[in-house]
Amino acid sequence: MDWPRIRTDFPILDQQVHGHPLVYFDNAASSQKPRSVIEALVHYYQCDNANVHRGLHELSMRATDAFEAVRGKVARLIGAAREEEIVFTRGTTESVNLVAQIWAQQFLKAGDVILLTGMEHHSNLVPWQLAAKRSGAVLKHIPVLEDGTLDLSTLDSLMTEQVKVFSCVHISNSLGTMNPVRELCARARAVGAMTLIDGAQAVGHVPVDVQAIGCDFYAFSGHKMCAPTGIGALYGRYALLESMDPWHGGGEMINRVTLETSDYKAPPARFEAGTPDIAGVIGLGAAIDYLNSIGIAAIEARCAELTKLAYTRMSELPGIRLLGPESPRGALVAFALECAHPHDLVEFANTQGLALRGGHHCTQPLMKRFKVPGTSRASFYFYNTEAEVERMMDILHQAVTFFS
Amino acid sequence: MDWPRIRTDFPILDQQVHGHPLVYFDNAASSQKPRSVIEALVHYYQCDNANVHRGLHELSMRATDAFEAVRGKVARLIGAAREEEIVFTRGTTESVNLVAQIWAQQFLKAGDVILLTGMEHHSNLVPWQLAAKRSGAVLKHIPVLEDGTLDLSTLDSLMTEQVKVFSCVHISNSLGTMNPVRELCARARAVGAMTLIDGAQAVGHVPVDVQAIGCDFYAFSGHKMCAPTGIGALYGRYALLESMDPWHGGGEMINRVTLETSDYKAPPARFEAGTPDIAGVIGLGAAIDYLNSIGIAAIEARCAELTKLAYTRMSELPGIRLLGPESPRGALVAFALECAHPHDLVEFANTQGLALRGGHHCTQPLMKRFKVPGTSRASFYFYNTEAEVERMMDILHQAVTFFS
Amino acid sequence: MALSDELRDLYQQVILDHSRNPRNHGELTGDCIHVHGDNPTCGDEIDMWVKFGPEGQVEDIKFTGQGCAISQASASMMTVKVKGEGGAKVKTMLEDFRHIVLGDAPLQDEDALGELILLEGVQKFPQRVKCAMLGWRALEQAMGEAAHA
Amino acid sequence: MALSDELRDLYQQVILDHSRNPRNHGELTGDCIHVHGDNPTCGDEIDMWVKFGPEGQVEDIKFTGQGCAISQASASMMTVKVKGEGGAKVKTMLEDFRHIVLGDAPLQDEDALGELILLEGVQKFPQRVKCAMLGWRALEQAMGEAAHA
Ligand SMILES: Cc1ncc(COP(=O)(O)O)c(C=O)c1O
Ligand SMILES: Cc1ncc(COP(=O)(O)O)c(C=O)c1O
Repeated sequence: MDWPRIRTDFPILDQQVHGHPLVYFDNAASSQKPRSVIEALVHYYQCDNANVHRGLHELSMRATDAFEAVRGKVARLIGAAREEEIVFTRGTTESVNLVAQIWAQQFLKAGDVILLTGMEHHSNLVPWQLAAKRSGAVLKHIPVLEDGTLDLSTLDSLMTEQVKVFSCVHISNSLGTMNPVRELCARARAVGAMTLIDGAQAVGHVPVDVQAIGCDFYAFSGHKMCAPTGIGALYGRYALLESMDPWHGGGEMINRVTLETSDYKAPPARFEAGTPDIAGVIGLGAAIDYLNSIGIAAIEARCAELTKLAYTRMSELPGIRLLGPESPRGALVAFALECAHPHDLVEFANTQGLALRGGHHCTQPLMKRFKVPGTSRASFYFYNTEAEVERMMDILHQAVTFFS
Repeated sequence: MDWPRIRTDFPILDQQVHGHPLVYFDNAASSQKPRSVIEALVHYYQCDNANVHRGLHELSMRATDAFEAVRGKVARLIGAAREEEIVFTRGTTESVNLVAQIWAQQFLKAGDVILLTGMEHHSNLVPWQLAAKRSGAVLKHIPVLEDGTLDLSTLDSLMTEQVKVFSCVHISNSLGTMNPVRELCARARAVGAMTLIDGAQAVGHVPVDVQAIGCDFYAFSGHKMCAPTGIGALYGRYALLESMDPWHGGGEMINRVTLETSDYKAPPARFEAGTPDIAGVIGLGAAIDYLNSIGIAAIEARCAELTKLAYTRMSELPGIRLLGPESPRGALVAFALECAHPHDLVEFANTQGLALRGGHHCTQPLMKRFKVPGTSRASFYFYNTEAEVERMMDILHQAVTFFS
Repeated sequence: MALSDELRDLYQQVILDHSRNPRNHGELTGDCIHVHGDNPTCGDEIDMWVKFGPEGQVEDIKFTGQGCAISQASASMMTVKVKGEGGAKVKTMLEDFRHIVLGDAPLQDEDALGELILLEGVQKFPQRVKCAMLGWRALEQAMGEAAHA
Repeated sequence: MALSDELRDLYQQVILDHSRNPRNHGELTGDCIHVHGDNPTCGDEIDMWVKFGPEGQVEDIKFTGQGCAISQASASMMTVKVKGEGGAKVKTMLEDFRHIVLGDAPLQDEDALGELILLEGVQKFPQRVKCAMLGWRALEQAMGEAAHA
């Protein structure tokens, strides 16, 4: 694979920040966009823009065709059985909330157990806290071991018949941990629980096959996989989607409407009220085409290479503590320096052109678990380079000198 | 105002459809985008893209600053008292649903009345049907007179102390009717009702001042006012927003999170869980700048001119029925032809390069009220021209000949 | 300003004629099956009355409705062709008509459909397929109800 | 690869020294006011104990906490300067310190703040203002509670 050429597909990377070449290692927060995705947006707005689904005129038909074609692309990317299992949303957060509102409202009762893990992103924790409050269900959490993996020895006692929802993150954005989602979903299915996987860090990074995982729902965001901001998807097994009440009311999700009452379309339309983010969906399609042109397996291998290099080199730094298992891990390394608080370090790095993220990474309970106020995180994508990792090491060494 | 030059700001308009110059008269469904908005998106993705709010690095700070600056622009555009009264949403539909879910769930009781009108878009009807079902509240509707205006003589009997919610459309997308929202909100306030105005067809088309209107909430979509798809806003009086429970759980809407419970940020953050549509918001800001550079009053006058011409010329067509009041009216003319069903007419027009919309326009009850299966609609924006109106007239005359 | 060929194909004179003067228009009374069909997103509606014979043949058929030229003409042309035909033949016609508007397979019995073949212009207008099928779907429903009666 | 001047301004040696060796670190016991402050999005936390005199003067003050160098150094430097000062003067210092980090107004009493002026480097890093203010907001809260006690 010609990675240096691929890197040139990303115009944003070619810039100076504070007089230094930008090193963008905040990919787990949001990825950059290749030229082909930006061009897809421009093309849409310059040639085809119109509202979808309701129009019989040329632009509307073009927009509708381009929009609907993406559903199939998403379905194929994550191994869904049919494209009607893909509901477009703003991203992971909205996807989880849809399920935690609608499914939970219909099927959760007081005393039921919602089983999560101790490493969930706030977006897969707070919606369930709200659902628990509304339904009277009880939240439980699979604990996290010191090495950043789940304590699976607790499963026998935690995965009981009371568990009606099991949800966990596929790849942790704070630890890099890759959870055994297939095994966990099998255990959850065995007790009759509904399962939802938070794939924000997985789709577009590693091969994902929702049917092999055996989950009922799978949520992800486009902006972390080269697509525009504001678009993502919820995968749902069709039978489950079909069993669910509508979510938002409005145009496009109804069949017949009278002043008093309405009946609703079949999924996915039932859950897509109002004018969707048409350009966002088309951009998501372009991102999928782009990622496929490289190959998800090649992307995964490239990220693993960079991550391994970073992990090894960083572990040599004095006074550093690396969180999460050494391997397998997602494309990120989270760490704490004895001498510097994450915000001081990230500030320091920024003045050298290096974009790191510092803080709780939307996982406050996990920070408490590891007794750190926050961590610093370097996260990679396939367009990053070994030279950038070396540059980061220079900067980290400087920081250690500066703050010690 | 140099309207011909302004028209050249819209690259999409300069194209042939089926061998004829495109005449885009489907603006009420979605407007086109000026070059400056498209360029704002490109600039964002090529220079500044990063996740907002959580980053201390350069790109994240640039993205956050650009994103947050738009809140003030929106606030000024619609006359909000402070920018914290602006919640970014996907559009009108999501804005209405937020209120119909959260406000209604907290404050609506069985037997309360939700008062709407007979001309609401499904997006401002179905969410209230769902809220009524959940709460046991009762839906009532101000009837629509034959001329397409509201029957205000019914207000004395309808606007009672039982009314807890009053909501109506500012400018009807199906009739063009401009409702007296200020007077209606005053009546609703007098009985202690919460008020929400659906401004999908108003913002960016006529001057809007939420404080002068005196509404509690105001909803609109960016895509109908030159902004990208997938972005819009909900205005809410701050005291009301503050009194409301959170909506979606997730990143950015919380302060402190433990595994068991969380506390929530003040509005607007409370209602903006997860990564927002950053580029969409920035595009919305560019659209507001663009519209302001022309002037909303000038846009309103230009649209009124085009609409008046179209209305006058169309009323001369044999066998035509024009819906809604002659004036004042929004920038659209909806009509029924004796000789042709709307879908036949729109199909015919499309083969001549003319984009009309035909159908129920997401107002099925209103179609029933006027005893039509649907209507055809020509809707205008400031970049349309008199010559395009004349071209439409040619095509309509041909259609009458063809179908009679 | 010539009309496009596709548009002329879609709205052949015969089709426009059927839409303006639908055949078998009205209601049947007595022992017959009544079904209602619609395309909610279009607002097209149809009411259809069918009297089936003992062997399932279509002894009489009438309809009323409102909608676009394609939906009304297609229903009208259908009634002319199915009246008097046996159940098996009508089923084949239904399948063949679907092939006509979708253009997805060769016909089993081209002759049976006669001028209905003119509706193949719909192939170029995929969003009108459901208009052309409205009457046929109603007939299909009526046949289903007859079989279960 | 020179460090930027702005970064050197933000992390002056004095500031780094205070953050590594915070003054007045620890807890007060006995008759005093205890407040807790935090910046939840940063994870910065502070616990502060203040003993006020009968006229509202700060007789003693101590703190513990965790957080970035700016938040801890600012709190440490503050305790040094406010200890022994009267209530009115501390209020002015609080207002002036806010002006220092926001750069939004001239100071009323520059001398009183002494080396705290070094924190004006924060002006270039607006997202760090809340770090610099953490200790001061805790003190403000303690003064409020003392007034209502
Ligand atoms: C009056 C009115 N209300 C609501 C809507 C819904 O807006 P959106 O689809 O952008 O959510 C529209 C447009 O479709 C409209 O015209
Ligand atoms: C693991 C994980 N889950 C959920 C989210 C939330 O995604 P979004 O903010 O795109 O909704 C993120 C990213 O922020 C994440 O990393």
